[in-house]
Amino acid sequence: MSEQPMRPATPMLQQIAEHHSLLQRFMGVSKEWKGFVFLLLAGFGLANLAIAYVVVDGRLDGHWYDIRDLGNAVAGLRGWMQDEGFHPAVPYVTTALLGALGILSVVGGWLLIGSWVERRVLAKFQIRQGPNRTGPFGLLQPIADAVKLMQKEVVIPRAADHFLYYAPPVIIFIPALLGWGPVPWAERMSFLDLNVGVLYTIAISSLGVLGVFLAGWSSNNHYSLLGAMRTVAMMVSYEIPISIALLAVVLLTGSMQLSTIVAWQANYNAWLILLLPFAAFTFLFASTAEINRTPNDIGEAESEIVAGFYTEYSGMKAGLFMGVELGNAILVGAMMSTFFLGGYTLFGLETWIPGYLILTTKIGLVYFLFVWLRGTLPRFRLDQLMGYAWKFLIPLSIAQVMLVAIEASIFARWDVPAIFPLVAFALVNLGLTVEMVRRWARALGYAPEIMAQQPVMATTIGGLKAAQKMRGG
Amino acid sequence: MPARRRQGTNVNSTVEPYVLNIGPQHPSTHGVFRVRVVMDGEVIRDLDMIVGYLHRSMEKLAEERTYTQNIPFTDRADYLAAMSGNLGLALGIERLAGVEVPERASYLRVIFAELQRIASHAMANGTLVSDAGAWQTPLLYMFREREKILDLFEMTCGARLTTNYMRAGGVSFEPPPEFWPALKELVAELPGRIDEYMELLADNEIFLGRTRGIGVITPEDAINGSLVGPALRGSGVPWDLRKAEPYCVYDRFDFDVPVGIRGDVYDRFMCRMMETRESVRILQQAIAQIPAGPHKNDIPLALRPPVGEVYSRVEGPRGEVGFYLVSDGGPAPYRFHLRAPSLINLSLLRELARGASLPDAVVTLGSIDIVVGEIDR
Amino acid sequence: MPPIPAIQDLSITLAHYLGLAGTIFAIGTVIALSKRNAVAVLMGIELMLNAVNLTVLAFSRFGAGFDRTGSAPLDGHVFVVFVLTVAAAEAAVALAMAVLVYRRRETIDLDRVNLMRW
Amino acid sequence: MESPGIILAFFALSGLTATSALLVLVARNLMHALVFLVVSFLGMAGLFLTLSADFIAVAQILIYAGSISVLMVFAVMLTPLASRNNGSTLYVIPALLAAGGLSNIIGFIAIDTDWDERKGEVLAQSDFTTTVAGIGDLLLGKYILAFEVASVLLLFALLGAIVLVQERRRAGEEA
Amino acid sequence: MPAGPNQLLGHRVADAIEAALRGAVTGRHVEWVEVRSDRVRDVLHFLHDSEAFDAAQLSNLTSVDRHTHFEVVYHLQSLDLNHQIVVKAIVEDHENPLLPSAYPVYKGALLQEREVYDLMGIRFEGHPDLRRLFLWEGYPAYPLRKDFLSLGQITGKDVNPGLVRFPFEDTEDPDRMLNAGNIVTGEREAAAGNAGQAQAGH
Repeated sequence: MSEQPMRPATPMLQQIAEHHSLLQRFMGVSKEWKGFVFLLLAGFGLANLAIAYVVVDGRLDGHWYDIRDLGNAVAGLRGWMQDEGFHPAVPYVTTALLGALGILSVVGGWLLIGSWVERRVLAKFQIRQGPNRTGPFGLLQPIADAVKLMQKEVVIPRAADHFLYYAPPVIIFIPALLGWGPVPWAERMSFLDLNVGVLYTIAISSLGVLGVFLAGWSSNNHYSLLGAMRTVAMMVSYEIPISIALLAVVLLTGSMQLSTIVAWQANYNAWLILLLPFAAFTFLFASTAEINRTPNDIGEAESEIVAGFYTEYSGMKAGLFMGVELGNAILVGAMMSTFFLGGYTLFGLETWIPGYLILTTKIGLVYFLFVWLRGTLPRFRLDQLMGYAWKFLIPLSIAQVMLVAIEASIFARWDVPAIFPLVAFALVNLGLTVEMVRRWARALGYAPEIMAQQPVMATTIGGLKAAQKMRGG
Repeated sequence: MPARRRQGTNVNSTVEPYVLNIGPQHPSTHGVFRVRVVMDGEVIRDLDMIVGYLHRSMEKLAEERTYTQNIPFTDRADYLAAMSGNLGLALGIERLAGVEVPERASYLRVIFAELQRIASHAMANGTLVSDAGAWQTPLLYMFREREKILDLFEMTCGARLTTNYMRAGGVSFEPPPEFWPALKELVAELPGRIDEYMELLADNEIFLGRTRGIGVITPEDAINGSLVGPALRGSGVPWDLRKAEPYCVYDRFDFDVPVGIRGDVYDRFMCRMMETRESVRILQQAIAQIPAGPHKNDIPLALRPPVGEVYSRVEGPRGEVGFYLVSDGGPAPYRFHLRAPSLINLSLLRELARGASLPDAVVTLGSIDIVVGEIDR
Repeated sequence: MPPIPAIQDLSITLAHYLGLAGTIFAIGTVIALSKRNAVAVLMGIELMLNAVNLTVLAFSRFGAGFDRTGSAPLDGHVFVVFVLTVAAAEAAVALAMAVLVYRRRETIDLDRVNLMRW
Repeated sequence: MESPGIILAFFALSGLTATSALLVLVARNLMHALVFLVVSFLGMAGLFLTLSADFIAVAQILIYAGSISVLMVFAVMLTPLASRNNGSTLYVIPALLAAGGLSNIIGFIAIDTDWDERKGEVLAQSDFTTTVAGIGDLLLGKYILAFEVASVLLLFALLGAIVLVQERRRAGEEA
Repeated sequence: MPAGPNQLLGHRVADAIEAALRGAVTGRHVEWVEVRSDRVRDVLHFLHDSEAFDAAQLSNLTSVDRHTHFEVVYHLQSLDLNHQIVVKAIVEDHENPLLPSAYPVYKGALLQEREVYDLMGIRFEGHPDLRRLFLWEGYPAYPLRKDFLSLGQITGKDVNPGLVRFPFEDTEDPDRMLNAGNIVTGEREAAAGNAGQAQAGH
């Protein structure tokens, strides 16, 4: 009717109308900042180019100041200390502390960045703004949150088991840190390069169960106990598919050492996700169950059992639980990258780019996938999840392990260039996986077309008789 | 959990039943609604609902206010569908006092009631999916349309939630000129949005797994249990007051009634979704047909209807909103009763929840779509 | 009884491990014998099994005598693997029995489960 | 085994293990006892590491601390009305006497016997770098029969546990 | 004619009820049928089962306090035939109103009867779960009764059979709180004093 422009009716609408995307926000910042960021990136790139040149030149390889591999630096430091004639305990303790510090700073840094990323990205998924008041783009929000959490009063239920109430936040933090031990960040950059690394990973991940259970039990709250029992049941069930999926990896690569697994993938230029798609899917899905993330976050399903096993925790104790959840997500990202996505390697580019940067990028991608899932999917029910593990993932995983065992023995005995068997394996595994999943799903009675029947349209009204007529016809 | 000592032995029970208190502050009770459930593991054995945290004794207060003064109470009862409540009471007063309504006012009433239905269904479906565990994304998407509708309300009557818009004899304000282009834009945009939601949710495997076959209500139970609205239609009973007892000018519009097939949570969800589509159809026709004219007839400030009683009802988003008004000839109603669909739809809650697991019960409660302001009044 | 060694020539020997294993085995014995709760008794048995594992591993590590009999040095490890297997199986069955007994009698107090029939 | 790290680790771990085993004995609450038991298992895994048995140590964490303790948790939770009291005991004095005698005998034998053990350089040279491949070879070579028997045992234990705990429906009781 | 669009004539319904259940109808009106309070369940059964009336749904159940007696109003709805029937049960006993419950006929009466009991104080015989719905157990009055005076109407000289004080302001029984055992000991005297003042002030 009228030609006049639509006026924003509310302050909220005004805010939305003035809303800028991240890029627009960046275009709007002052020239000094833009120049600074540009200089930073350019300097980093130039430094990398220079180092790559020197590396290719062959002058710097293997020395401690080679930033492609900080492990070299630590090794150099250790050698220097041994040459200087310190007591043998000193290099040992120093390098151990340095490694621990590195892992702590990675995890701690991620706890700060990851929560910002999660909230911000999730907000973009949900057409919201997300944190944008503290600092540029709300970057200081995690710090503000942490300070807030630390200041909060810690309320302890009177009926709680005091001895056990204090322990769980710490207990479940330890595996979340220990799990980082065997992750190879670059060729020689691994804190604890165990030759039973895969087994170690599984064993450490099974330790978190007890912390979760104790948290639920000692709170003396039915919601906590329900959440704890759900989580324990789920974790115990999903450890089996994880173990079997990793068994396939171990069979194919012939080693339980994480660095060897990565080296195998780098050697054949083949990511294991291409060779073992079902194992990769199993690992990813079961990991979401292990670390309580959507769509498997039934342990702390907020619409059902408030906050699950940490309902009664407040202040920084609850903060620790949330931090562990975040840290576990990023740890699973690291494991996923290491086992299935080639770890710190990127088809030869790791000689040019520091390996830990490649690994961090891959971790970030997996983490983004987690956030994406959280912003998209509803939650499973406990019985559905358990059925999915026991009826679907475990049988198919076992079948896949048999297949991989045959393939591994062929691979070890067949004397042709590796590219032929690997491409054949990839095709066979992909085809068989698709076929097996389809057939097994049919056998379990899965019928999507009947499920999604939509309501019918009635033009007349009526009661029971009309209903029976509609049902009959 | 330290075990309580129990007298006697019950050899059949494998797990100790315990009492779980859900609410009044719980994310999935949609307000200050409380249920105490007796649980056996994850399975609900028994359920007792406790309401009244929001009880304001609206019906008693209404007996001391004039008929027009009572209209704001209907906003506060069902605060997610204030327009429908307004409309029901306005129709009741008109029928009781014999007030005529201009035709344009009837069309405006239809337009606002249908907008309110879309907004309320968006809220209901969003919270239902949120209850099913989608972390607020569908809810916030559906808030996008609801915000636009509330902006239209704000333009017209100054309030977003408690509109107080319908009056005996018409509506309180003529919409401003910029209302119409905004409404047309919204109506043009809505079908695409609804298709988007259907695409996102109607075929989602997890959502189907969570809602198909859950909380099944047979048509016999639904009718006998006084269920109304989408809860009744989801069970397969094609009953809609807009067609059964056409009030305002609903008999002039062409629309269908979506009816569920199996009576489970998914059918109730989809009924709401498709009703939104039908509401858009009604809106399109209403915008095309609306005549010029006054938007209300003036009535006396202290209306004194003759002695008598009336039960007027409209099809709100949650079903039949009924007003039972008894007049003794005075300026205030002698008796004012609001038939609250949210409360009465809960009649079957106990039967539905017994034997269901906790997540299923939460989804079922979400699909019944309660508004606690209306339950407690 | 040899004299207690001085701190400076303290070296971990087989005897240390055997002594520790004996202590833990004894504690496990006390738990298994004296507790009334079936789960607690099972805890004691697990402790005893752990002590045995420690002994076997210590012999495998220190035992020069086995080399002469032609055994591989990892035989002890294999034995421990079998013990772990049996322990897992035993724990699963024992706990299942505890649950079953509880279902029939509402107690897992071993002194009150004294009838050899259900 | 003379390096200070190993000595320190041995004494710390043995203290931890023995203390928490003792606490399993004296804890009044069954859940507390369970927590101490897990600590004891973890200390034992550390002791296995000092014996350079890496595979066994990790398996110990996986099986004992990760699985058997969770099994016990389930057993405790599935018997809700039973006593959670770990303090109630019977025949403590005889048990203590028997265990004391036993540990005395073991200690006496351990200290008094000439074990002809590896010492010093020999011990350091016979240190295993990895045990996984060796254990695998032995399991699938020399001890293949025992391995198969153990797998059958595990299968039967699994089936037995399921059959035991399965809820039988009574005749009159419908699903 | 009846006020509702599809409402059945009261006389027609009354005749049919009288033919089937002799003596149940006490009064006829063009809009509603008045039935004897002790036979209301039979009437509802008859209307629910009869082919001609097919009152499948209890649309609304409420009550009106007429000072000397109560009216309990049933709005019945036939979905197939699309008509509405209004039945009123007259409860003569104002002191101790009692009525058979409609729950055996209509499950939808479950919460509506609880609401009527809570706010109007009419007891329903045979209701499976007759408790207060909105107010707490032990609330001393029924607010929708006409002799319950809301706070704005209370004057000093009025004799108030309804609610004067909240239970925790009761000077005679200061320990009586919402929940037994929840005693605020320090404020006992103050509460008593306040209650007295409030009474005088009004």
